[in-house]
Amino acid sequence: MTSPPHGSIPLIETRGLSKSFGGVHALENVAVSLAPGEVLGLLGHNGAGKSTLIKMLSGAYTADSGQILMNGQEVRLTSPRTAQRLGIETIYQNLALADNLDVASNIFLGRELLRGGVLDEDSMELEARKVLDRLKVNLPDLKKPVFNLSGGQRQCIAISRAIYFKAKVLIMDEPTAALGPQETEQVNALIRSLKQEGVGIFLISHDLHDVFDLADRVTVMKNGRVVGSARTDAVTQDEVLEMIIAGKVPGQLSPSAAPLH
Amino acid sequence: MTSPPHGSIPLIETRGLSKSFGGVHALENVAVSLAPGEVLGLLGHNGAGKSTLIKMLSGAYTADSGQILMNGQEVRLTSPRTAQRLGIETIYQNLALADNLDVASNIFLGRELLRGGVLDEDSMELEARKVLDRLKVNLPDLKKPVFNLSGGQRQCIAISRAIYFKAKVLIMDEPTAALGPQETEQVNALIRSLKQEGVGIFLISHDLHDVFDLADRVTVMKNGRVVGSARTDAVTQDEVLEMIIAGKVPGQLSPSAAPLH
Amino acid sequence: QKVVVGVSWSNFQEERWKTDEAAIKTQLAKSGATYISADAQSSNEKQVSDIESLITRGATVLIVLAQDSEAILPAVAKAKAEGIPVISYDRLIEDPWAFYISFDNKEVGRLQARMILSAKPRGNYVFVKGSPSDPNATLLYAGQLEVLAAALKSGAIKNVGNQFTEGWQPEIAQRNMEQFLTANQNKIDAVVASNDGTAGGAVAALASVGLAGKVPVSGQDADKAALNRIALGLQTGTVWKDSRTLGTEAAKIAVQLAKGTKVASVTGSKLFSGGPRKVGVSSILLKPVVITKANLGTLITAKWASKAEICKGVSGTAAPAACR
Amino acid sequence: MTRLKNDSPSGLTEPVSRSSVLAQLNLNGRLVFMVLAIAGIWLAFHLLTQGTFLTSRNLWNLSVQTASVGVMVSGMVLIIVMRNIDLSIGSILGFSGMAMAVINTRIFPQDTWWGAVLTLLLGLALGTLVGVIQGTWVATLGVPSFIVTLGGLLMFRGGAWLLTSGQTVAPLSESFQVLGGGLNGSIGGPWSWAVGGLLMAALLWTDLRTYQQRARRGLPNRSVPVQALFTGGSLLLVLGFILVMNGYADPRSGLPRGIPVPVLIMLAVTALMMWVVRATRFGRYVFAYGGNPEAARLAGINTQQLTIVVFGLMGLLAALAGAIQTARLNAGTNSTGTLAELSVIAAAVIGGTSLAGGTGSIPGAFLGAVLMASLINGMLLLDLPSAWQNVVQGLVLMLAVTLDVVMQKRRAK
Amino acid sequence: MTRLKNDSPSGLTEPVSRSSVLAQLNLNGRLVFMVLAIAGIWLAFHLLTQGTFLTSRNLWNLSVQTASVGVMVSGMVLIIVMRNIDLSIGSILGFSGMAMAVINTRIFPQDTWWGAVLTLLLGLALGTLVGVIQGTWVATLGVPSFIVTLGGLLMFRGGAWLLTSGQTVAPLSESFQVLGGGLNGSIGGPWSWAVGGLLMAALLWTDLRTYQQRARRGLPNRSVPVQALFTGGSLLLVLGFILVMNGYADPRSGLPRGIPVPVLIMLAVTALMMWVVRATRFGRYVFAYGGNPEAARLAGINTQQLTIVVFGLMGLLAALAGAIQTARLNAGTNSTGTLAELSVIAAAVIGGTSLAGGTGSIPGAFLGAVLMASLINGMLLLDLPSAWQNVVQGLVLMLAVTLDVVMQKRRAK
Ligand SMILES: Nc1ncnc2c1ncn2[C@@H]1O[C@H](COP(=O)(O)OP(=O)(O)OP(=O)(O)O)[C@@H](O)[C@H]1O
Ligand SMILES: Nc1ncnc2c1ncn2[C@@H]1O[C@H](COP(=O)(O)OP(=O)(O)OP(=O)(O)O)[C@@H](O)[C@H]1O
Ligand SMILES: O[C@@H]1[C@@H](O)[C@H](O)OC[C@H]1O
Ligand SMILES: [Mg+2]
Ligand SMILES: [Mg+2]
Repeated sequence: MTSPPHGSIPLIETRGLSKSFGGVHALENVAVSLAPGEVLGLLGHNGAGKSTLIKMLSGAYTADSGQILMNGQEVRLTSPRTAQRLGIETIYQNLALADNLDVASNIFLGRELLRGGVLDEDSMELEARKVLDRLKVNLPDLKKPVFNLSGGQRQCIAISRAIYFKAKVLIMDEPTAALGPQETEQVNALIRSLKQEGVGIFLISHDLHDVFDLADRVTVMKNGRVVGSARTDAVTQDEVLEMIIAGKVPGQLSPSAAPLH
Repeated sequence: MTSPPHGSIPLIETRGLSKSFGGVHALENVAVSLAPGEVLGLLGHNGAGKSTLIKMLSGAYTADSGQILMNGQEVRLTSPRTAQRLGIETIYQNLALADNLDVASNIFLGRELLRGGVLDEDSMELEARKVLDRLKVNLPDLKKPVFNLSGGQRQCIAISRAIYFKAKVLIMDEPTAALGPQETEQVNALIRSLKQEGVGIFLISHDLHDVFDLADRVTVMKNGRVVGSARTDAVTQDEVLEMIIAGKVPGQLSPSAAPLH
Repeated sequence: QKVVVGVSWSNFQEERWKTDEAAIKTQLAKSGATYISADAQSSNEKQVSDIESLITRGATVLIVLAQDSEAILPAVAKAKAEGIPVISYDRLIEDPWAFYISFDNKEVGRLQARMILSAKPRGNYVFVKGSPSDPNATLLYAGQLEVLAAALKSGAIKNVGNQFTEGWQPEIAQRNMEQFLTANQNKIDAVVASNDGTAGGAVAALASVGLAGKVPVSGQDADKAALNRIALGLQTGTVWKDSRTLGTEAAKIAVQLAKGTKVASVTGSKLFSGGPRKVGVSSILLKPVVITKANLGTLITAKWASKAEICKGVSGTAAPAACR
Repeated sequence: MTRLKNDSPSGLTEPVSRSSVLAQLNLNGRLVFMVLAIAGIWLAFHLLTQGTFLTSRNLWNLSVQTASVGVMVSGMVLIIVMRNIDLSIGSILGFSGMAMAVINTRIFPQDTWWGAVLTLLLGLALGTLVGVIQGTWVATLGVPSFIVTLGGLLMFRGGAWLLTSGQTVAPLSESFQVLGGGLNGSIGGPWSWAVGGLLMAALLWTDLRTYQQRARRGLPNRSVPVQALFTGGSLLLVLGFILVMNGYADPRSGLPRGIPVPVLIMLAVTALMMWVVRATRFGRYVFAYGGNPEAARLAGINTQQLTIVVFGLMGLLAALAGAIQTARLNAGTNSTGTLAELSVIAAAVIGGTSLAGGTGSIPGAFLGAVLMASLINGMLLLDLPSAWQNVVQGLVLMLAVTLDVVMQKRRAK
Repeated sequence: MTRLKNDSPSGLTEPVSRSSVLAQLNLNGRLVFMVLAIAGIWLAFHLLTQGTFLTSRNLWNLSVQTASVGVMVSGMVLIIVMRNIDLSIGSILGFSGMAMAVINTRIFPQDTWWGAVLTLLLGLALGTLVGVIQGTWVATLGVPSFIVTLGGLLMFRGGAWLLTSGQTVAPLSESFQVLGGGLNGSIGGPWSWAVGGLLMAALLWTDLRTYQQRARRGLPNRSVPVQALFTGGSLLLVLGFILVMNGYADPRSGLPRGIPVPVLIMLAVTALMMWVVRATRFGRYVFAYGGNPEAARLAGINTQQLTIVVFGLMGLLAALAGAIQTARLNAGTNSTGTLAELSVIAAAVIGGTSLAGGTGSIPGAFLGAVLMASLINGMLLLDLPSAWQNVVQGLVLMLAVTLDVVMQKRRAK
């Protein structure tokens, strides 16, 4: 299996992670790793276990067994708060917004700006504008509850939430699924610039084109297991597609025995 | 503006539809039309009003002003039930599943199969299997509530709901946003075969590539207004992209004065 | 055969019932009978279940403090079918099967009214009635009006307000009294309160406009807090139903009935047919006693309450004899 | 269950083989737990009361004591599942009970069976009407049901008083009293056996037919011994029930009393409502609405009508409970049914109905009613002072539900 | 507002110019409506009572009658916003009130101010403790709060009785009675003016500062005349309030009574809670949790702790109401606070708190409490029979909320 650049300790790494839900094995013995400044594309069919995996990295779920290491040290991500403190930011697939709160409140939820111990609404509103403008998203009113916003508008808020706070590891679960072409391009640009800054990024996406454009490596999952990993500059989209669909590394090699690179 | 093949009356058509939400003009004076067997791609930035438009066609919202015609006759779509009766099926962007019900119950919701006046669970389960198998989706248990399913799995259920019942007009609001490559291909194949059967399809998607692949025409919206329409075999993806971003028909032509074709 | 006395209480919210219970228990212990009980918490429905369960537990005689004298009849019929004698305690049950022992509730109402009428023969009267769902509240009010009828008719007194007190709750009586006072610009000359709890609420309302002690207030039960108010001059008086006598007598009769005595042959029993349906029942009616400042000492001698309890905070020349 | 390895993507073309007998029984964990909790409570009381609790006589009483709440609770489950609440049921019970008492004693002069029937029908119509009005208010105007039914609570409680200026109305006609399960209010030994026999036959037939049908269609079934265990269990339950009900004799004749009429009504209502929830569109829609009201509407369901029907049904059941209570007391009183809403909502919640909507179970709620009634019944037998009864009742309630919740979490893992 | 035409995609870099004065006032429609509804009810009662309702004296009484529910309702808003319910508050009120009566009369022998303070503190500590225990149970074990607090309702009502075996405890010390707003329970004219003056100064200063700060940062502001109208209005409200409170004289001295202590407490609690909701993280988290519990957890909020704190706060407020009630009645009784939970929940819901969670308003709930208390107060002045009071109260409640809901739907269009 491919690993991040030799010698360097991975920014974050999992070993033998397993998780089942009342009989359904959502994850079995999953090992992935991510280096600083690396973008790792996580691919797989629907229900493969991608979201379950990243929820374990973000502290939303705890694993049944297995380890998570940051910079070579085992960490216990018992709650989303712990993960945030360690610099792991996550954009969840279901967005996880508080529908009754307005845009700014959602962006700063859990990490509100204060002024003399008291919520600084004005600063939050101003800062929210800035980060939303970066995504070029059209939003009529920042003071309304996010409940009625369009799918793409909501997604932009979830993205803003995660990028506002400087992360070491950024987890993006299908961040552009609902975005228009222009908005998607903004997010892709953002990913590139964060990568430059040394942020490690897990990118879950079904858009192979985008993934090949942005990711250094891809890891493919099927039925809760890792099928294999590959550097994007060393495989073709079709080969990866075959991994996703057939659940086999092309060339009939067994995934663990013979890594692609 | 382009219209469906000459002479024939459109399957469904809107005239001057407008809708605002407490001050926000989500739609202004929108006219679109669709012929039998036609796939119309609806494009536009996030918050452009695409979902609002189709919710009016599906009876979920009522318009502030404007008309909807089916086969040249004005219809009053006052409730989703009315629309369904007229043969309009919809896949909503937010999927609209009852989280506490199982897969089969969701697929048949509102149109349960009966046997002697009583729910025929067995038949529904069998039929649900069939239609899900068509989408090649991986689902561990049809008897569990859909609450915990993955994003893509949920989307497949919403799609199955709409395609099980033979529609005249099928409205698909970003149907493949959460789907993996294989599942997406299945849905695309399905669209092609429904088109063959003469179903008219509204397809909202941000994937220009797919839209050009499937749609006969595209209509672009911006800020609640129609920017313009075009036949996909007569424009390039870049031209359409410009329409989406700039909100103008390429060549500085005003949208209403000079249709692309 | 062992005597098991099942007592069905309607509720325990007013403090008197604990005294009744203690008296019954003591007497039963003397006669070597067993005491079992249930509390219906002011619910008719629960009282029927309670009686069923008392029978199940082997009660050989029942003492019933009826929440509702009509709604209790099916339970009495059940007991009768099982051959279990019933004593209607404090509140009348109109069924010849039941032996009635009580302080007449209507009489209590009359005493309350007389007490107030003699203190204030003319003026504006208000009535702080009991719980609308407690039939005794209606009986008490009927007794009160009976006494006041003439004065009302002659115009010497005026009924300027009467309100039920949901659940006999003092805080509700207080609020209602405040509104009586406001509606009549404090021109209220007398308060006929149906028991001591509600009297407490009324006095609190009077106190906040500086009228406590200036307007007569009646009561019932001789609650300790009320006796103290009487000593302090804040309440005119209360109707004392020595529930110890009532309890003791009831317990004695219960044992007799359980041993096979017929209701009609209980010593001292008279036929009573003054109920609304005029059904004749064997009965013993005890005399309620009106307690005012003048005879507070009776209660100390009777060991109903201690001098310390009654006279707490009482001093000066206005102090009643009992506290000197 | 392990991950499926067959080729069909949905993994469902082959029947799933279930491994353990328990899994095959496919019993609802919550129901099993509740039955165990009730069994535990019964046993504890039996020991503490030196053998009084588990006698035919006491169980017979217990069943009658459960009837009023038991009749209403299934309606409340539907109300709550639909994200509503009905605070007015205690008052509707009282109001319609009072109305029936008045009708029965003042309008129909003689004791006739048709007088009783008409009284009942008028009372039920009244309750239904009140429910429908409240439901319409909620559904068409969008006013929170809490407010509408709180208004109802106040109005109909006042109404119950006003009907007779607070006076108790009694006695009712002998025929009407039958509804209350009093001395003449049970169906006797032979009829009880008839009912029991019929029920057992029906159970056997349904189970067999379902088994065969699923087998014919290639759908997964329980294995034969497990199915036999299951069917056998339910038959035994019915048998035991009839035996207990017939074990309590009428003191006058010495003959078995048999099933009390209110209990028969409660069981019929519960069975019917279970069927409605499981087998009809209406039941399905109630749950769909609770899971996602918007999805239900978008699926073409007439959600307003649904709300109205559910409130109407609740009103009907409240009136039915009113008839039972009034007949049982043999009197219409203005306080009948006070706070009944709390007991009913509590029974529903104990039985697993979530106030957030979308989840609820009729048999669970029924068991919740039995649990509460058992607690009260048992503590009465123990002669605890009532203040202590409150304390104990509060504690046991909390502990029972806590245990259940904790066990369920375990099971989910 | 029309669609924005500027270039910034979020459309927000330029301040939005608001057109109408009404829009600029940016008042919460629901609050305005409730104020109007209350004004209407007040006026109607004033006419019906031939000028008694709107007298200083009656409004003073009304304010004291509102205090107990008014103190608790803000806590209930937070509870309900967090998708919970607290049925135990009436019992906690009664239990802690009884405990304070016992402590005050039996432990501190003389009438000392520190005895009263200690009594109060011990009582509040007791209420808080009870609340925290219930909250912990709900938060850590995941048992529905309906069940836990129903258990609490039963247990603490039993507890209130057991403390003195049902005996009423009275009288309390003079210093403690101050809390009840009786003869010595208000702060008098000069102090009332002092409080009023301070409040007005604070209002003026906050409004000015906010205006300046927003202007400096280029954020949209109300236009100067509109802001003046707004600020002027609130100053007048305070002024009017003080005038009314000082308009009712002490019968002994003839001097103005001024603000009653329980009312001062209620207003302080309400203001504090409004501030908590608007300006603190805690308040924000309560609403975030209500909107989406999972999102709140994923945002790193300690949701368990949040739940515990909210229940603790509710317990504290219930005990505070217990102190007020006990002091006001000058007696601890075992029935104090019975059914208070219903009034409090009703006030919250009337004030726009949704039982589904996520929505609620402290000032709305406060107005809800005022509305309910006004209804009862006015009907008592009319000396309506209590059954009719129930009916009218139910009707007005339904109608007021219905009107509100209908108006809000209109406004949304
Ligand atoms: N909380 C849960 N309880 C039960 N089953 C779950 C739960 N969460 C996920 N699953 C199941 O685990 C499997 C993996 O789900 P997951 O959401 O990780 O898939 P995914 O790879 O993210 O799919 P998608 O591409 O559709 O988002 C699915 O079969 C799903 O139904
Ligand atoms: N119910 C509503 N109340 C208020 N505003 C609404 C409502 N529904 C939509 N809007 C607003 O109307 C505009 C159009 O929304 P719509 O959902 O139609 O956009 P869309 O084109 O589908 O966007 P996307 O591509 O992100 O799905 C947006 O600005 C949105 O915030
Ligand atoms: O003694 C009184 C009793 O007769 C009445 O029924 O309830 C209240 C008591 O105070
Ligand atoms: Mg996923
Ligand atoms: Mg959309």
